[in-house]
Amino acid sequence: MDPKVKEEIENIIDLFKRSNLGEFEIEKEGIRLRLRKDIPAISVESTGTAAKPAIEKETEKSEKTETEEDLIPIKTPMVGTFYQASSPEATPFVEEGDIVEAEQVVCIIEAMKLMNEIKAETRGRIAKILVEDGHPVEYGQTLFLVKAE
Amino acid sequence: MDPKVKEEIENIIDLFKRSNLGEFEIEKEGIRLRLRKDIPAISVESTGTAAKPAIEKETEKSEKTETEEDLIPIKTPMVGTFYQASSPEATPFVEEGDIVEAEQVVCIIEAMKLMNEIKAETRGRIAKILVEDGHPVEYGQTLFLVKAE
Amino acid sequence: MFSKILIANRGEIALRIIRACRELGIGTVAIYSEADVNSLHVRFADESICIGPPPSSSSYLSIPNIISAAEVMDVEAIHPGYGFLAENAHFAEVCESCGIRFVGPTPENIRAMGDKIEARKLMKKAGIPVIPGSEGVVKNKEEALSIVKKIGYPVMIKAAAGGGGKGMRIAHNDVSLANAFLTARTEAEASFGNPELYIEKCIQDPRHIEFQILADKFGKIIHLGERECTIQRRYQKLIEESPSSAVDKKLRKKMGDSALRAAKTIKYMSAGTVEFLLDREGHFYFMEMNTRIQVEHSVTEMVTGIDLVKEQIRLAQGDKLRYHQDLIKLNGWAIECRINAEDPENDFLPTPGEINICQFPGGPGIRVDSHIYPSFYIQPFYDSLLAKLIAHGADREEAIARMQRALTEFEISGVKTTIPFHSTVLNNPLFIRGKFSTGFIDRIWSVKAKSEEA
Amino acid sequence: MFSKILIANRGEIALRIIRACRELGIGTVAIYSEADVNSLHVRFADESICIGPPPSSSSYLSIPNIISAAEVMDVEAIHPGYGFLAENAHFAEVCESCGIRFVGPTPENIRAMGDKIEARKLMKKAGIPVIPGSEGVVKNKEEALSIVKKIGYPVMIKAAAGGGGKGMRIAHNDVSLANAFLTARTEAEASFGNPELYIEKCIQDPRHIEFQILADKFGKIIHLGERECTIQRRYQKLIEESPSSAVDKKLRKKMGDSALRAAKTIKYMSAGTVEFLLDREGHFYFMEMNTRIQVEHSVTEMVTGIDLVKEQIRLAQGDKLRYHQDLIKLNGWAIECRINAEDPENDFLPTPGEINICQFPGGPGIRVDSHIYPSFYIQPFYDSLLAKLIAHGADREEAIARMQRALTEFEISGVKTTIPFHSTVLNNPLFIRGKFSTGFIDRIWSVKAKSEEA
Repeated sequence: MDPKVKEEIENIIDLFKRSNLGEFEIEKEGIRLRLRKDIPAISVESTGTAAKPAIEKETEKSEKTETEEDLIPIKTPMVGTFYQASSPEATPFVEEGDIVEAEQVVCIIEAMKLMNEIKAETRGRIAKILVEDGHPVEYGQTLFLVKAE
Repeated sequence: MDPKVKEEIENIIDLFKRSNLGEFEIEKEGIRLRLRKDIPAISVESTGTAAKPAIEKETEKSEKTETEEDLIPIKTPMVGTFYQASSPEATPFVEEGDIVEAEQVVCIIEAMKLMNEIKAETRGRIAKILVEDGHPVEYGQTLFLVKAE
Repeated sequence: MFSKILIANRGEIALRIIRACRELGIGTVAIYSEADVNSLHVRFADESICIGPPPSSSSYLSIPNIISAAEVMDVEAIHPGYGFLAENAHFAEVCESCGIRFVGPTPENIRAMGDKIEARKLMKKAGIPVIPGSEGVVKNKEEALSIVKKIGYPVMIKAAAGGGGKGMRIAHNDVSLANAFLTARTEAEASFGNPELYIEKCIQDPRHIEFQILADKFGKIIHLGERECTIQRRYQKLIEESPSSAVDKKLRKKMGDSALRAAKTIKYMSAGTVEFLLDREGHFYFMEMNTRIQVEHSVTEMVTGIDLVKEQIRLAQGDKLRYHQDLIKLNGWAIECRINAEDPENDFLPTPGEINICQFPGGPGIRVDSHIYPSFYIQPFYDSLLAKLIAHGADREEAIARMQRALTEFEISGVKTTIPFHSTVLNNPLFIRGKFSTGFIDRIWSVKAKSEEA
Repeated sequence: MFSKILIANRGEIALRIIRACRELGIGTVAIYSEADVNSLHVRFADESICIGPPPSSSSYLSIPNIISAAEVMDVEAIHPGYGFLAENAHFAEVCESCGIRFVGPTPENIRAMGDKIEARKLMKKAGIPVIPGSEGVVKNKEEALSIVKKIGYPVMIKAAAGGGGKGMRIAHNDVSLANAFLTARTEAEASFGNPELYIEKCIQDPRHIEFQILADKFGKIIHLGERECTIQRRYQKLIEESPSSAVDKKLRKKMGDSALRAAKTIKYMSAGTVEFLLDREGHFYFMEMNTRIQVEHSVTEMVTGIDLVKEQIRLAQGDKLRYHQDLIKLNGWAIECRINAEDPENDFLPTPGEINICQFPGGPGIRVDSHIYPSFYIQPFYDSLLAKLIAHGADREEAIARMQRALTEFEISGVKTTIPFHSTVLNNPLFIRGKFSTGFIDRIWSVKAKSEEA
């Protein structure tokens, strides 16, 4: 994007932020910008009562870097407990820096006493392990970030 | 953004903030600006329960024309009943088209059995009488529009 | 006291249970589908965990995901709310086998009342009046025809596994009976995976009267008076009250005793509801027992002052029931309107979408149970209940006046809701005089629709 | 029944009165200053009329404008609410002389209780215990000193025309007495246009207990039990309850009888409140009688089920009182928190400005009386009450649990409010145990402020 245009948009957003407006729309030279403030009840700066999710939402942070670095997430398809190895004594399935092949088991999710193997979908290098061994995970949570090779 | 344009937008937002408007849209020289305030509880399209002011708010309509034609309003400083004449048989103090002088009585507002004379503040021609004889008026309601002469 | 409970539900009932837990000092875990990440039940719970994608079948109905969530979050009990898994005996069993308390009745209780044909037989044996009809499953339309010869038209064909009006058809003659029988069977099979049907005589102009039950595991059992749920549309309750203008003290005693007997017959434990039909002559008939907390429990709370969800949790803990039948009194009158995201002018079609303005009524005697807020997005995946608006007054007249007043204050914009529909009903002279039966809405609302077309 | 009433007030109480009128089928006229054009009381009234510019003196206190409004809008009665003209005997007289019913007591009732010195004399004569002190007006500090010689320090200097803590000063010794006497006089003169003062002994660690009265014009009079308003800050009530944990059945009977005698002595008619101080030994003393509906009337409504504003209107119409003393029962426990636009961390300074988010709590036992909504602008011209949050439970424990829970759900953003303050108090062990006196807040809150500075 033209840096001048970008700056202009930033200015407008800033203006809007400082205003009491709920909605804002502007069209100029082929660019239409629409801003809206709301979703008050679930705003981030909400007071003490807000739920503190028990499970760290590392996904949010990581998914930003991911886009920048072309990282592919491996997510859990079920709720359960994350294990890096098949037993406490065993060596982990994978560690950061390892190359994994498609269909290779990367971890286990225990759900209702059953051990479910989670597999990589494509070949790549484990860039980041996002959950600690033995920690609970929720549906859809990102477990690993993989850099395609 | 052109600082002049930015200033203009800021002015408009400020204007809008201080106004009673809920929504605002303007298009000018390729720029379209749309503003909205979230004053939900008092939106105009509110359902049947909304208060129907007993007293016709002719002010609203009229004040627009006023700006266009440089009309000066004569407002009532009190709540009461509007009378165009000193008694039912008497001729009205003023009629549309009449020239009034500063300090000339233009009507009577009856409040608590007292007859209060309302006077013009400046010389001018009565462009419009906005309230019907014998009708109630609320505080600040515009009674006459006067065109300065 | 439990230290932590998982709430296996969403919407207003999840919030209702969280409120009860907070007041009892019990920690809460909310579960949610990906569609509900911004829900109030997630916000107000102490902890929360995503358990699946938007469709209920993979989230709020997924027993493995819910049990896993309960295990990783280390809860002592699961409250199922209503709908979803609330009356799933298998789920209650899985909970118990995993060492998690199910806040509700025993799996046996659920099974006993879940099969409507078996429940009907049990009740009949216990001396509780049931609607005249087939002894058990009606296998084919020939058998149906022979039963109708005995009991006469009109008749109601119902699903053995039924509930919520599904697999239910009315028949007025032999021709419609044959058709109705087949469609009911198809619907029952599709809805419940069980095509079994039975037949009951249609009660003319009945009223729907149900009794709230509380029972502990020591065999102590009481009822908290009746609720009237006669204002329905296609078997969906829309307005509920407590007490009922059709029930006097003597009838309350009689029906209450039958409700207690029904619950005792199956050794019921927890909060539950025994539903009856009441005919024009004051005869009543057992219809079914709901083995869960119901949407309309709130009107009973208003008139008895008893928090049913808290009691349900206490009973699940194994506490003794704290109330005695002769100390239960109904104070005043309560009415509930279910505010749904449905368009009453368009055959009550659901209206998913984003809520813009959302302004609740307030003042004396008004209670709102709702999970919505400005900019809340109504998902198309789940039911359309947005809010329960409850009015409590010293008598029915005051409760109606308060409800009328509160409906005028309640503003929801962005989607159509049933608020205008409720205003119409609450101002209907027959409703105000308490003169109605279950056909009331179909009658007044279709007339209204027609007169507006004209 | 009246057909139309003008509500000479604003904010939550205007809305409260509109709600009562709607439920009674009475038309309503809202008055408003130019600053209040977007208020809910204007919106929810059937009709509305602007009566002046923002300052109260030219609008809500302007008798000519209000009476004119009542005349042009053709109303039969005026409800004054609380504050503004509610206890202005002259206004009540003007109403009557214009043929407009004043919804409240007679001008004589207002006058009799408006002069605190005369009221105290009357009560003493009627055998109601009053706080030891001066017989009448204390003319100068020499006279003050001679009175204190008899009754002993500490003493309270009060304004004859007083109310709301204005013109009130405490003195612990001769030096502070001299100063306090002069500042109290200046303040009394400035606030009420009447510099007259009297002196009472300070009751140590008292509780503020008041009785709600209802009386018809035929001389029938009852009380609806007590309210405890001990949780105050600088004589401003912040939290009220009914019943009181300091009052048992026997004391309720004794104080109730005194309250009835106080009202009977002046032939009181309408709703009113007799305020007492209760000392540590269980002795109680008449303080004053408020001849209006009070902010905290709602807690009495919750436990009695009686709508006080409706009754007040019925009594103003000349109806007979519909209740009997022995049928009045207090069901459960109710607590009210006044949510003000004040910064509790900054000496409770008012915080006018625009509200952004405004999310009310709900669920069982919760009532909200409020005139605010998202984007509501809090005007600097009027008082800072934003909402009354009321919790009702089966007992005090449940009422407290509900209030704690509701406070966590109540969200107001854009301006600071007293919500966090109330959460602190509701979780204070002494408050929970019911162990407090009128000095409670000054003690716990200043300690809190200091510990946070450290």
